[in-house]
Amino acid sequence: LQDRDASADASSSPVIAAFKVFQQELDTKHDKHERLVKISRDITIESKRTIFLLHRVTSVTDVESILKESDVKLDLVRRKIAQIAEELRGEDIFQFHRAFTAGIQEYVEAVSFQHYIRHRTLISLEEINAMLVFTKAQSTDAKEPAEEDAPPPTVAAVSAPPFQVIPSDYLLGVADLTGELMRMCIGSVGNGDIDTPFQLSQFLRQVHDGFSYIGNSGPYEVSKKLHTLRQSLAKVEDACYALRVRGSEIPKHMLADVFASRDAMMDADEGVA
Amino acid sequence: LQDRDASADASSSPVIAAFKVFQQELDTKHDKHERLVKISRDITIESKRTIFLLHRVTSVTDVESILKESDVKLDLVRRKIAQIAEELRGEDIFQFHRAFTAGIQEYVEAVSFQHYIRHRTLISLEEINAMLVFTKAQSTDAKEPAEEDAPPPTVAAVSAPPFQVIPSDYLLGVADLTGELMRMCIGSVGNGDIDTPFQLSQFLRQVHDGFSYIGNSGPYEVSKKLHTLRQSLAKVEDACYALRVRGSEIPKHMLADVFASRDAMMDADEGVA
Amino acid sequence: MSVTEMFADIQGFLSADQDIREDIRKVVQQLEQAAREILTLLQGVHQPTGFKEIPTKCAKAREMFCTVRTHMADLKTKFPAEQYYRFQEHWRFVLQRLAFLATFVGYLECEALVTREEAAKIIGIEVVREEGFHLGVEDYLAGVLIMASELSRLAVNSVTAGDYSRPLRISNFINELDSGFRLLNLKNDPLRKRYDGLKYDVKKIEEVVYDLSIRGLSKEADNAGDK
Amino acid sequence: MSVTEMFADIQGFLSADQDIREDIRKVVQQLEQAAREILTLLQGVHQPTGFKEIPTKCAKAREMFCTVRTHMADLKTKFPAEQYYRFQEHWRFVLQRLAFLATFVGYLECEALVTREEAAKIIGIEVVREEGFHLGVEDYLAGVLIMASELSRLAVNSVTAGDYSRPLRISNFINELDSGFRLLNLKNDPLRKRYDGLKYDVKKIEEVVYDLSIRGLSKEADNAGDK
Amino acid sequence: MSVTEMFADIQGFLSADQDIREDIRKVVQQLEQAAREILTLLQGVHQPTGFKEIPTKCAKAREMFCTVRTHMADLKTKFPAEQYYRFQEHWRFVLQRLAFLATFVGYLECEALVTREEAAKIIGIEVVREEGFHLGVEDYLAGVLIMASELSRLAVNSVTAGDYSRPLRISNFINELDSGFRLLNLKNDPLRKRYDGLKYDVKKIEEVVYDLSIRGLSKEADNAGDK
Amino acid sequence: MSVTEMFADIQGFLSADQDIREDIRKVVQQLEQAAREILTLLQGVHQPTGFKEIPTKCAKAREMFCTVRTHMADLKTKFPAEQYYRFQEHWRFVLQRLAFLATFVGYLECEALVTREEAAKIIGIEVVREEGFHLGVEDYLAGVLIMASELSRLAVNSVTAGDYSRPLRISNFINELDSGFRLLNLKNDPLRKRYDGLKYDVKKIEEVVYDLSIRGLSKEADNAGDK
Amino acid sequence: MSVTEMFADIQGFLSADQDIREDIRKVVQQLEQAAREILTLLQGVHQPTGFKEIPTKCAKAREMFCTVRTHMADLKTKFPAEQYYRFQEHWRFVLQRLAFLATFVGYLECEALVTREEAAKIIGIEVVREEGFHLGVEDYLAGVLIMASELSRLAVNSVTAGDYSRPLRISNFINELDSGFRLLNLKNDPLRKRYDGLKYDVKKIEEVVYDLSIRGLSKEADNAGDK
Amino acid sequence: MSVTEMFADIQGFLSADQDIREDIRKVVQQLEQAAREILTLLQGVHQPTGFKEIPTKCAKAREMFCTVRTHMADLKTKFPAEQYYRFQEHWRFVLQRLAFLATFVGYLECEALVTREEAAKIIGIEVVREEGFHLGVEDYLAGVLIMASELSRLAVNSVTAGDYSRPLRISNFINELDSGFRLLNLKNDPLRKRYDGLKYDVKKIEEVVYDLSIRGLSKEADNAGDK
Ligand SMILES: [Mn+2]
Ligand SMILES: [Mn+2]
Repeated sequence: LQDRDASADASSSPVIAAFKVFQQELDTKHDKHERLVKISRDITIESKRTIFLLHRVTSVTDVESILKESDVKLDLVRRKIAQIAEELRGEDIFQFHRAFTAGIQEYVEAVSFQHYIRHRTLISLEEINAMLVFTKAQSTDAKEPAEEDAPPPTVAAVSAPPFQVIPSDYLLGVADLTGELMRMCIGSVGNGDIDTPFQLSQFLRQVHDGFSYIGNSGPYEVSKKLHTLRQSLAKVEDACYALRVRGSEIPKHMLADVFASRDAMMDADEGVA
Repeated sequence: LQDRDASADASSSPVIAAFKVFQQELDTKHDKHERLVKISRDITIESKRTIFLLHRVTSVTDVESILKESDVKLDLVRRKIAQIAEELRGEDIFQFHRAFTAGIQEYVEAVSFQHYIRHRTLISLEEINAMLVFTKAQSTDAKEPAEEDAPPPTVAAVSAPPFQVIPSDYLLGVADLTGELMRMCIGSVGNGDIDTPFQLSQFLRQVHDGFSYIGNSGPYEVSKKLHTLRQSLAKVEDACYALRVRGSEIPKHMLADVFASRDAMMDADEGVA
Repeated sequence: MSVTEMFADIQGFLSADQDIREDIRKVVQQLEQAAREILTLLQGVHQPTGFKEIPTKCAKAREMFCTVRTHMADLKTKFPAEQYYRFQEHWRFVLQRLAFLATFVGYLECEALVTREEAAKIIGIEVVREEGFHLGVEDYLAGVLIMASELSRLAVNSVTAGDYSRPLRISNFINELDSGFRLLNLKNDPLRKRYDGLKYDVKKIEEVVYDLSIRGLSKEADNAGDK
Repeated sequence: MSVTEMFADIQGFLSADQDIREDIRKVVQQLEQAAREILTLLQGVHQPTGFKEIPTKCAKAREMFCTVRTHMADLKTKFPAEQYYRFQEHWRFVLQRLAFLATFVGYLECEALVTREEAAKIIGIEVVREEGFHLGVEDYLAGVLIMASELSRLAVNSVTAGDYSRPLRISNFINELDSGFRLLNLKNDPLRKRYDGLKYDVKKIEEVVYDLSIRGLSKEADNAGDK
Repeated sequence: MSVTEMFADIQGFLSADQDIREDIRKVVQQLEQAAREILTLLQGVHQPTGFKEIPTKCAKAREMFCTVRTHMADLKTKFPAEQYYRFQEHWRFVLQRLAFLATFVGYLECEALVTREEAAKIIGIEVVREEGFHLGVEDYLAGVLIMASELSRLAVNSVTAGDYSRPLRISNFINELDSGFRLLNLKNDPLRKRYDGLKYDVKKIEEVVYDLSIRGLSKEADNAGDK
Repeated sequence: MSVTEMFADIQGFLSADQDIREDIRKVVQQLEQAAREILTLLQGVHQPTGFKEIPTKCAKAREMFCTVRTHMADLKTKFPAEQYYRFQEHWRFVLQRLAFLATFVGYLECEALVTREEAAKIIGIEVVREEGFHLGVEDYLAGVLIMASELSRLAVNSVTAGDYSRPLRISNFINELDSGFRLLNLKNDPLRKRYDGLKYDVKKIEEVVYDLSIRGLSKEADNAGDK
Repeated sequence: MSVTEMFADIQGFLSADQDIREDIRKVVQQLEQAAREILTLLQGVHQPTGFKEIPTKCAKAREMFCTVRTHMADLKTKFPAEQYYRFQEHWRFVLQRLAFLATFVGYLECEALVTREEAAKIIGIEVVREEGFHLGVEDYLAGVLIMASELSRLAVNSVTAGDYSRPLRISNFINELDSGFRLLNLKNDPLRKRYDGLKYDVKKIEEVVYDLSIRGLSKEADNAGDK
Repeated sequence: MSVTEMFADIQGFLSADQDIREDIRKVVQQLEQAAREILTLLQGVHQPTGFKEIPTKCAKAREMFCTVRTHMADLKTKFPAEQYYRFQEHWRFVLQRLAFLATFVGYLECEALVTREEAAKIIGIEVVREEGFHLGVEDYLAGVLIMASELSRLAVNSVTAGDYSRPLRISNFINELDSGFRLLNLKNDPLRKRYDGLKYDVKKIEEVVYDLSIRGLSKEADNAGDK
């Protein structure tokens, strides 16, 4: 039983020595993963807040100021994405992709929502990626509006490597965008905005047709979202339909009246909220 | 809008009158169902306790006293079954079957376990049902050992109608019995009882073959239990196997010794438990 | 009796049970066919042209219930009368459909709730359990709830057909039903779930009445006089 | 203490726990009955005649909340206060219904949002977690959302009853609620799901207001000038 | 034959089978691609501008079905004809989509139901089981039900696009389909589930017709003349 | 052809299909009954007394397979041969059980693997797909794997019955089977899952052999002479 | 308080809750690390050389429990004491591991069952629910059952290490535990499942004792006379 | 760029991705075949006769790893080197099997743990991520755990083959591995689950050593001299 005793003296064993190396490698990887998950969670929260903010465009007159406010918020998000890019410097981004995919999808959702409100078009993957090239100047710029006590990015003065959103994250973010557009449509109806719902329904149909063109040939997560997308579209189409049939009753000369009174009411509301 | 107002005066409406009747019928039925569920739950608990008690036969010498104690407990259970029979007087028993099936299955499990310990055979459905014919005399007899503060059965002096266990409840109870027999087998091995495991394995094989003869031609619940039954059998067969291979090493002259020392140890244990 | 013999006995019982179920299933299929035919007939009332033909269609449906009663008489012979609940699952679905059809015909005829007694008679069965094959309260009520949902559809279609007074009458009737159901202490059973659907029917009909009322069409209906 | 004694002790613990749950379940059933009765009473406000009787019905409902408070007082005695979360699942459903009823009565009375403090008081429980049996934020908000959906129905029915000003007031109120909810950072929990339903209530009410506007009926209401 | 030889033989069988499946999968992918392209084209009819372009789009779709037929001809060569049911699961999904597209094109062209024979011809396969690769009854009906749901969407969108007469025509067509399906004795299979969806389509379209009718828009459509 | 006529036609198709399935189900039930009886007989070999009776039991089982073949002959007449795969799911389960029973009897008789050809013959069907109702590779292999698991049980019970040489023979046989299966490239199908179970059987039997060997019982068996 | 203010307040509540959970998770991770280190230390007792070092290892483990108590003290500060059940799921797993380690150390030291009171003290928490962070009955029992399984392993390894008396003592102890558990009326909960595992531990230890008995090694141990 | 164009672009990307995956799958199948062949060869060591042939079998296996390295070289060309983790799922399973086979061969040759560097070299890949296709820590460790389970089986079979000293050596080795793994802070990942299996291997081997030791066979082995 001598062998056995000897092996119990673990400290000298080459096996234990090897496992100590593994321990370090695994912990390092795990820590990086955890850090990325945290950044991703922050990105998610901040992107969701941006989306909440952007929904206010259906109920205020000064759309521009909301867009500006959302720019500031999205810049903050991009600084967080720069932190991800920094963490991934020299890494295979797919190794940690699971850690940050949720955050990136939510960012795509937010930035494409803002883009739609501003330009009434779908932002492309190229456009999104172009915004994620972090120059030195940009990182300094970005720091200015940081009234919030966000920790200074570890990037400091030196620029982070560019971050590339992969197509499936783009698709998944855009799929979720349709849900927000649906909410925006229903909000507009409530506020007597006639044009937006019709525009939205056409745009949403295009996106829907795009997704059904891709169908189940893409990643599984995308096909899973098709059903929700179809439901969102149906809700928007129903809203437009309702506007049309109700609108058919309105005597032409009253049109102005109606909206004047609506606007007055809305403004009153704003005072409260 | 006159019609509408009139109908609002609900009290005079024939619809409301009809629904008041429904209310009563539904509540009556529901109350009976609840009472049966409660009795069934009591039966389950008391049957489980009987099974726990019966498992002590593997670790004591005075088997008879345990069997007697279990007789008293099972008589109590049968008095509860008499209550069910009373509730079902004049009813279609299948209407409330779901309410008490769990209790009855557990009773079948307990009574067949006791029967096996006493006679080493499988109790038949007829034998079980024969015990559930409640004569006046029996109900009086049954009341004697009621040291426990069980409420006096509503049956009072007059005898309840007989209760019939249906075949599927019998089968399901017997299927669960096999689990108890497996536990008993493992308990016996632990206590150096050589014969019981071998007897049990033969008996369990017969029951298993019986169930596989019925296969999936019976109710769904029965086929669902086949897998567990097979596992129980495998455990018992493994135990017998282990006894055989270990037993092969024992020098014949030591046999007496071994069991003498085991018994001594066991008795000491009993003092504690 | 050996273990093997005991299991053989039980197997015999199980086989007999299977045979009864097989017989029941066959008759139930015929009942389903009959019910589907009555339904197809009555669906016609939702058509714009169907409104005038309601009396004819009801008369026709009444006749078709004869077949139902024949099959029901047949079904009763397939199993011992006192074991109704043992096999209930087999006919429960179709029985609720028939209760729906019976109460629907009755409502179309005289805009009132067909009682359980009447419904049972139309279907050709008893009301009281002790007397054999019967229409249980739950099944009757399930049928009534299916009818309520059909009436919400009828309210919509009667507007299309230009009949503006019917939705108000339906609304009153459904409200009365709703009050009735609220008296019941429904547990988490299937009936409860169906009853939750009634809320949507009530709401839908309220919206129809609203549409008529905001356009002054409900007054128009009043002036035209009660039917 | 011997092992046997210890386990006997432990069995005592386990049994006591089951008894507590049994007791809680009984009181919760009574609470559910009381809640159902208040609901039936308040449902009357959707009837055309019900609009005038709102004050009476509210007064009646207030009285009926006494019973609720009695049962609540009883419920609190059934388990140690610090084990609220241990047994919470038993009363969660009925508590949300009660929060709905309390906020609904409050709205009908003075067309304002009953605060969590007030709602808790009506139900007869605390607001602050530390003081024992309380009305948690999630449960209060769930109740408020059920009320919002009831108000969208009320908007429709008040038009039918000829009250053209109420929908506008409801609309303003619901919009205020919606803004409030937007302030919350709801995760994907049950509350979030319920909140998504609020948007449809908002939309429905807006459509009613729109219908009134294009007919000039909202001005009529203004001129008539209730409130 | 030794055990090893026997298993080597068996591996031969399994490999051959896997190769066939691999081949089938490839062609099916191409079919899916083709189907998706036709779908994308036809979905254009829901756009306000799409209504005028229906004939053009249909003509284009007809052309694109050529590709489908080519792939289908290819698919048939990948496995022995009598093993249709062995591999059916691979193409079942796409076949139902194609049946939908064929019946949808047909409806858009002449507002009538494309028969199974015609649908099979458009897709480039047989109708009769015995003749090989065929369009089974279940798959055809599944396609028809998908189309019904697309038509309910079309009814909504044609109103939005200002076409008030189309919903009435769709409503009649869907009612006819519904009567047809009611002739079938569907078991609890996937088809049955899909058929339950048809009821919602029927109801949805009825509500569209109702909305038009209560606003006098259906008359307007009538006066404008049929289409 | 009108829509109604078309659907009437289709109903014809569906009914015919349902009738076929009903017929198949009946025969399959008889097959299952027959299989269960053979199983009950053969399970007797696990009893201590059963070991001597293996030859008798096998002979008896061979006879009982006559009934199986009769039912199989009957089953073949119930549907067109080329639609084997259309209805396969109905008999797949029993067919695998029969393959198990056939290979088990064969092993008990001469401790060798019954080939697919032999198994098919015992069951009364073909081996080659083209010749009609056949024993597919997958079904045969599934049967073989069930047998392997039964043999691991037999190894245990033969030790209990005092037969120490049988486990060694079973171990060799199972190892041969295991090597055979390792030649196959199984995908993630049901067979793959079953095959994973074989590893446990191999290990179990190795442990039995180990137990015999460490106690010198396997030598004892050797001395007693091979079987 | 305006609606907006109220909702801002509510958001405050919700955020606070998430922060608490985050804090708890962090401390629980540290507890898990500490538990793992104690486990690694105690695993040493299974080594042949480990038997002599049991006292040293136990002393070391006792020291390490200091860290556990520090983290526990920290954990208690993370949430209000009366909300134990609100957050329980976060620490339940590690608490059961700690209960195991505490009872295992205790057994190794004096071969007796550490009571719930003692175990709670070692871990640094209360026994009585009312006094705050406590060791619930279920968690204590789960820990005891893990220990039982560790003891069955210890029985095997003590024979290898040449200690023939320990298995008998373990056997007696485990039997006592088993009798204790039989007193409990366990429902079909996680604990019941764990308890079913105890029977196998009992059986394994009995087999070891049996092995020793038939070789007369247990007497040898008696004569050597430890304990 | 229009929405349609944008989606066409993305579709292009997705197709390219699919093609790469298709290519990878094909090579991976060849790797699996190669791994299965090595496994079949090495399984021979569990046979009683196999023990003497261990060196021969290892030499043979070493040769067969050439094929593995060739396929690996091929696999590397199928996708951009820096996207290893994008496609990892395709080869992960086979890579772990290969790591197992490499460490198993190594253990059989010199009863020591093959390092990650050596294992990677045998398989024909890198260790460091930056250098391309590599053997990640997790995959290496997964392979080691599979080997551990194979060694527990080997311990059993070496007793059967009459080699009583090997189990003790295996026991020491496995204990060392177990200590190593306990150093790792494994999260709830697949590796964790596999590691939980190691406990059973450790226990099994302990029981074999126990069996030898209680029969005095382990001393016998010692006397016979170290291996
Ligand atoms: Mn979103
Ligand atoms: Mn039991």
